[in-house]
Amino acid sequence: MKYQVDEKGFYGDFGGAYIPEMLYPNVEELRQNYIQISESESFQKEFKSLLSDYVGRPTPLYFAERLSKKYNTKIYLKREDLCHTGAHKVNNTIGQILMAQRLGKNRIIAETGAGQHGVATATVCALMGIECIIYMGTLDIQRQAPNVARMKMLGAKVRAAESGSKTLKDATNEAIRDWINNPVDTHYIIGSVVGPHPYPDMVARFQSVISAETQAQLLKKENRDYPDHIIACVGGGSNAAGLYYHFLENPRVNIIAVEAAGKGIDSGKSAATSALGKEGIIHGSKTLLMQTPDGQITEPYSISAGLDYPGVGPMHAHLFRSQRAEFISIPDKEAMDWGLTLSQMEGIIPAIETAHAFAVLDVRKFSREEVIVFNCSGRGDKDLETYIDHFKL
Amino acid sequence: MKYQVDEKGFYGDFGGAYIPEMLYPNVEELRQNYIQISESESFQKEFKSLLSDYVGRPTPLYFAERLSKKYNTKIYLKREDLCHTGAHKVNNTIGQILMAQRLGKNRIIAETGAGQHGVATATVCALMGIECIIYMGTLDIQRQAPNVARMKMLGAKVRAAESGSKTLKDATNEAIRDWINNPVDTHYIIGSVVGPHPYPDMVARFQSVISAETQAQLLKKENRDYPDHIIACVGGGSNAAGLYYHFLENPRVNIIAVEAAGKGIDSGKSAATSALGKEGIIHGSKTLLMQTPDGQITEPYSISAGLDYPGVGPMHAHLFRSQRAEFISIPDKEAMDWGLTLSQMEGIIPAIETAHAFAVLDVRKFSREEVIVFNCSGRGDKDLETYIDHFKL
Amino acid sequence: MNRIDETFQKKKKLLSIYFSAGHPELEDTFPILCALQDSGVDMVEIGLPFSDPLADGPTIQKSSTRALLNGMTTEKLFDQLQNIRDSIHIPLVLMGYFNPIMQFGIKRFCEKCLSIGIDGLIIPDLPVDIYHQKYKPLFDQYNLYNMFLITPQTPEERIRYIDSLSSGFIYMVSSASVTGVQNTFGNTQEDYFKRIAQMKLNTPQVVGFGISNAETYRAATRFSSGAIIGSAFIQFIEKKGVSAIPDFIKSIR
Amino acid sequence: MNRIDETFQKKKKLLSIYFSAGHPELEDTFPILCALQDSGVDMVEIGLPFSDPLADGPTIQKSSTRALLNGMTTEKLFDQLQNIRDSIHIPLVLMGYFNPIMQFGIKRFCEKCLSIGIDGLIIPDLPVDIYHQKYKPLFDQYNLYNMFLITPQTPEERIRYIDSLSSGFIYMVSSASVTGVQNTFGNTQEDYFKRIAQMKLNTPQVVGFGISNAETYRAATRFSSGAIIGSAFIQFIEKKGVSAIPDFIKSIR
Ligand SMILES: Cc1ncc(COP(=O)(O)O)c(C=O)c1O
Ligand SMILES: Cc1ncc(COP(=O)(O)O)c(C=O)c1O
Repeated sequence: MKYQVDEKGFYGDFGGAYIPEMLYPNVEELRQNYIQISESESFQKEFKSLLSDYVGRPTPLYFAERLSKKYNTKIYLKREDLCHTGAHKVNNTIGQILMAQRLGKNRIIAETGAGQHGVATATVCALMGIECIIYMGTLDIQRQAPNVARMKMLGAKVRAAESGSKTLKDATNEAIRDWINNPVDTHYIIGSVVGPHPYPDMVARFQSVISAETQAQLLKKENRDYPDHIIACVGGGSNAAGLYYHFLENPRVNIIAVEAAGKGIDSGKSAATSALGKEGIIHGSKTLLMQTPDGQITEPYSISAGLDYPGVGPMHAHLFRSQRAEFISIPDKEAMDWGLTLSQMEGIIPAIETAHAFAVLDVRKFSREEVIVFNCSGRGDKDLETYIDHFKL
Repeated sequence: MKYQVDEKGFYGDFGGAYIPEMLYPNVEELRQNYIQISESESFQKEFKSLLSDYVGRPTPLYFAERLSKKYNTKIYLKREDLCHTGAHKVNNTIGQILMAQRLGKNRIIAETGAGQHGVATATVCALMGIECIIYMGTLDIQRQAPNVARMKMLGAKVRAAESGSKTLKDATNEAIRDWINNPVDTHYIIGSVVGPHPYPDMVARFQSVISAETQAQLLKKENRDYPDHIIACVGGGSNAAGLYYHFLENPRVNIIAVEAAGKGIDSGKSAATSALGKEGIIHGSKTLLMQTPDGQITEPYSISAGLDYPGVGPMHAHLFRSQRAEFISIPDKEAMDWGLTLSQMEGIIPAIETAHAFAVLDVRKFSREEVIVFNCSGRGDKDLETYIDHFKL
Repeated sequence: MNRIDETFQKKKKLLSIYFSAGHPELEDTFPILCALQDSGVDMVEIGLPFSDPLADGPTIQKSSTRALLNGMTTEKLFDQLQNIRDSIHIPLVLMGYFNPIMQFGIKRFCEKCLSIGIDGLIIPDLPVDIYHQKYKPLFDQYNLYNMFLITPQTPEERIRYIDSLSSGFIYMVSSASVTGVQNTFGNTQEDYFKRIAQMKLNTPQVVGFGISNAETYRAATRFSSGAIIGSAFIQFIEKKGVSAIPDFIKSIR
Repeated sequence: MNRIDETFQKKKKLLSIYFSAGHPELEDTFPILCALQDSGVDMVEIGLPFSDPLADGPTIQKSSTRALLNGMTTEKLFDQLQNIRDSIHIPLVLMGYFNPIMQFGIKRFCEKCLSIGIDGLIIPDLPVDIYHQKYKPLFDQYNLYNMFLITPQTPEERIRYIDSLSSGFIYMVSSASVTGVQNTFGNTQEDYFKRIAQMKLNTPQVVGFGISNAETYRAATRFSSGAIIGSAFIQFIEKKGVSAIPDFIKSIR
């Protein structure tokens, strides 16, 4: 298992749990229990039943006929946009709420940027009747009003993170502070494969249902249980981790990770961590992150709020460093254009995050027999304002 | 088959095709072909494959545990809100676009009120690469800006209906006028079980996948293939028709239809057709509709744009007249409150249309052993503005 | 003998005018009828306004809406027409959608028409088949002619069927379209007019939809028995007023 | 002998002050240090500002941000401290998050500390286990003490483990919380202080987080060897200025 986490919580050089002692009891409790709990029969039964009856899994593996014809290759879309709440995020929050219940927690906190993870967390808390507090940067609260309203509809309290750049990174800091202040009753539902061990591994396991289903679906559709290429966008990296999971050790599968170039790699307004980041510590884990030479974390930029994170999860740092995955970065404009293209060619309005992945079709050539699976990580309803502004609709 | 359409296109006294001669060739072509085409193997194969791989069917039949506990009965939700584009509407548009292709049409028109049917139509047109024109009342265009943007993203042209009250009824008139003006190349995708025969029957057949799945799912979960009660909201009646379809002739199944009372049955601002309507002709079919004593069609009112239709489909008029179904009407306020309740108890933000159905739980008593299936016809994202305004979120 | 049949026997290239009752003003019905008769118009279609006139273009939609706002109702129109036959002798046809007629009561509606001296009805959304099965005996009983539409898309067989059930005239819709104004007719339309003429139907044909001026009137009546002007007339009286009606009619023929 | 050990041998109920280097003004580091020493403070934690200080409350977050805006960097701080031992003789501890230290180069950072005369480090997000496995030899080589935190939730076994790896002092976080100001300590906190005292650890304990005035200082030091004031001190100099520092220290003891 070269690309999975080791017993110490590392992916190669990356990972670990660089946390203040105040978090130790929480994180340690989780670390000691997460595998045993999540592999227990009762957990698996409840998890699978909620994924199927509540989330709507399995999500389809959809053969995109018009797109395939145009690019003369075989393009499949793994339809995470059809998940309840509109993105893959809920796979993880379902898993974590069941984990929290079994750990006896009665209060949930989470951070959110675009609001998708906040909505997915508020959703599972409503489902279970558990108190829910969502931290969100003041700026993001303004930018993502509909998701704020959704969280409130769901009964969550949305707390503004006023510090720093008032976006996702700061919301994460605030959530961690809350956890420090409430070490006994509270579980922190992190929204991506980031944070201290065991979070990256735990979140990847919950999201791995994506690649497990993909294997079974490909077997039916293509008579083999693996594709030639798997492509996903990477913010923190959870949807990508989910799509890659069961293919990591299969060398026949080429892995492509797509980051947000923002206004261009060299523009100073970018979120392409693999190109611009250096090894460092963020939110409790050693990984690649964008920072000043002095080690201050820099504010990333992308038109998509979900890719607007200054780091990547440690699994992805390792995939990059080891060259297991190819990293490509796509600028705002190309991503937006692909949002429109996918809408008009396949009738699927993707999240702007998701749209980044598809732009790979203009950057890499694929052959006619190759099978490509894109992770269609989320739907674009949350991004309508941005699309409207951008295209003057 | 007492409650299904007869060979002449009638449900008891209701239905038929009261259309101007200009529409005769179109409607007749459809009438002569719709059954043969839709029952053909090639159609069924493509229809089923799109419903599964594109729409995300089967949608789950979700046992709502917290709600069931509170109301001391067994409550299941048929999760049409998880369909691609966010409501049951797409079941019908998938069927109709395949029909249109087989009839050799290369131009699609549709009407829309809230925009859900418009989005579902624009979606399937993008999927097939067919020109798409959506008629929408000027007032609705203003009220439902996000859905207008979605249609435009999908490449549809949205045309404003400026006549009359500038809402759904007028958009329907405009669409019919367009069809009159383009009788050869154009197919009109009606969005509910309304309009001239064979539309009500055709749309009901496409939506009947809802009750077919429900039967199979209940058999697994409850060991019998029928519930005690089925409950759905009725605007035109398509989601209800879909849920009722395979249970219509089963007398053990109690049918409840929920209409929008708006500001109250007697307020002059209501859409409770069964209570307020009389037999008449609207959009080519004889049914119950709200009208002045002089036979002018009156403008209905409901806080939910999708229930804001002055008639009901002829099947529903017949179910009402024959007392096969019980009709209940729910005012705005109760529906809105149920939008919040469902959000906070089950983590599902329903469309306001859908929320009306659940309010039956406060109006009727059910016993502990009874199995109730609600049609969760759509998700509430399109209604966030209304929820925000109403609850001051 | 029905006034419609009489008129077709006496006249060639009939000119018929449609207007929405109650428009521009509620009480204009009588002055308009008088002005039309005095200007030599051969037949009139009086439009019973409807809230949702789905076979009509913008002009007639607007005039209908205006008429309803002015307070026009079926009752009111019948009141206005109560003694019309004291002054008007040309054929009068009521044209309206089926729903208001149903609500009035179809039998009662027919009685009223008979008592007033209405010669026929055009109900665009009452299809020939349903008429045939359900309403023909009633209409016949009250000596009301019911006129059907045909369009360029109506198959020959169906035209023959409609012809067999028709009385008065067949309303030949000039092109596949809703009502409205056109300035010229093209070749396809002429071909269609010719084709129908060559069918030698029992019922005379009158062309409607899109006739707006002398040119379209002439083209429409070259192969048919007459033409109906609606939208153009309505636009005219809206601008110039009821008193200018003679000018409009003179401009046509 | 390390100045920290020396101080603990000489003094009871140590008073230690934390401030963010570069705040309120970039060049305040030296004047603040002098004023603290002159006022009789026993030890100082100099905060290396970080963009994302996730264990800190609003006051220290703000002072860090301000310091960064003022232009504070690791290089700059070392420059400011280059000749500090000419004037300052009390123990100096650098307190900072791990990432800026990593980026500076850990070995190079240690060298710098040694050459300047820094006595120890507090790195809240460098956990004891990772320190133990990877960095202890390096720190030892440069004679740098590394101080660890414990909290009311730290299990006894782990406290003993931390004690076994500790040098200088154990930073006893007063309650499960981020840094910030509290006005009084409650019973649970006193129980916790007592419980730790009864463990008779090898390393002296200093209480930090929430100490703001004479009362909390007294409560904190009743069962421990000293106390650290951070947020309250920062709020004070923000309002009253660096020159008023003696007033603050006098108000504490
Ligand atoms: C639709 C969608 N895709 C992708 C992402 C990026 O997150 P991750 O990289 O963890 O999948 C987000 C985050 O909000 C998202 O909403
Ligand atoms: C979610 C939802 N439910 C119900 C309706 C009402 O339509 P119908 O009665 O045809 O199901 C609509 C119409 O837009 C809708 O969007």
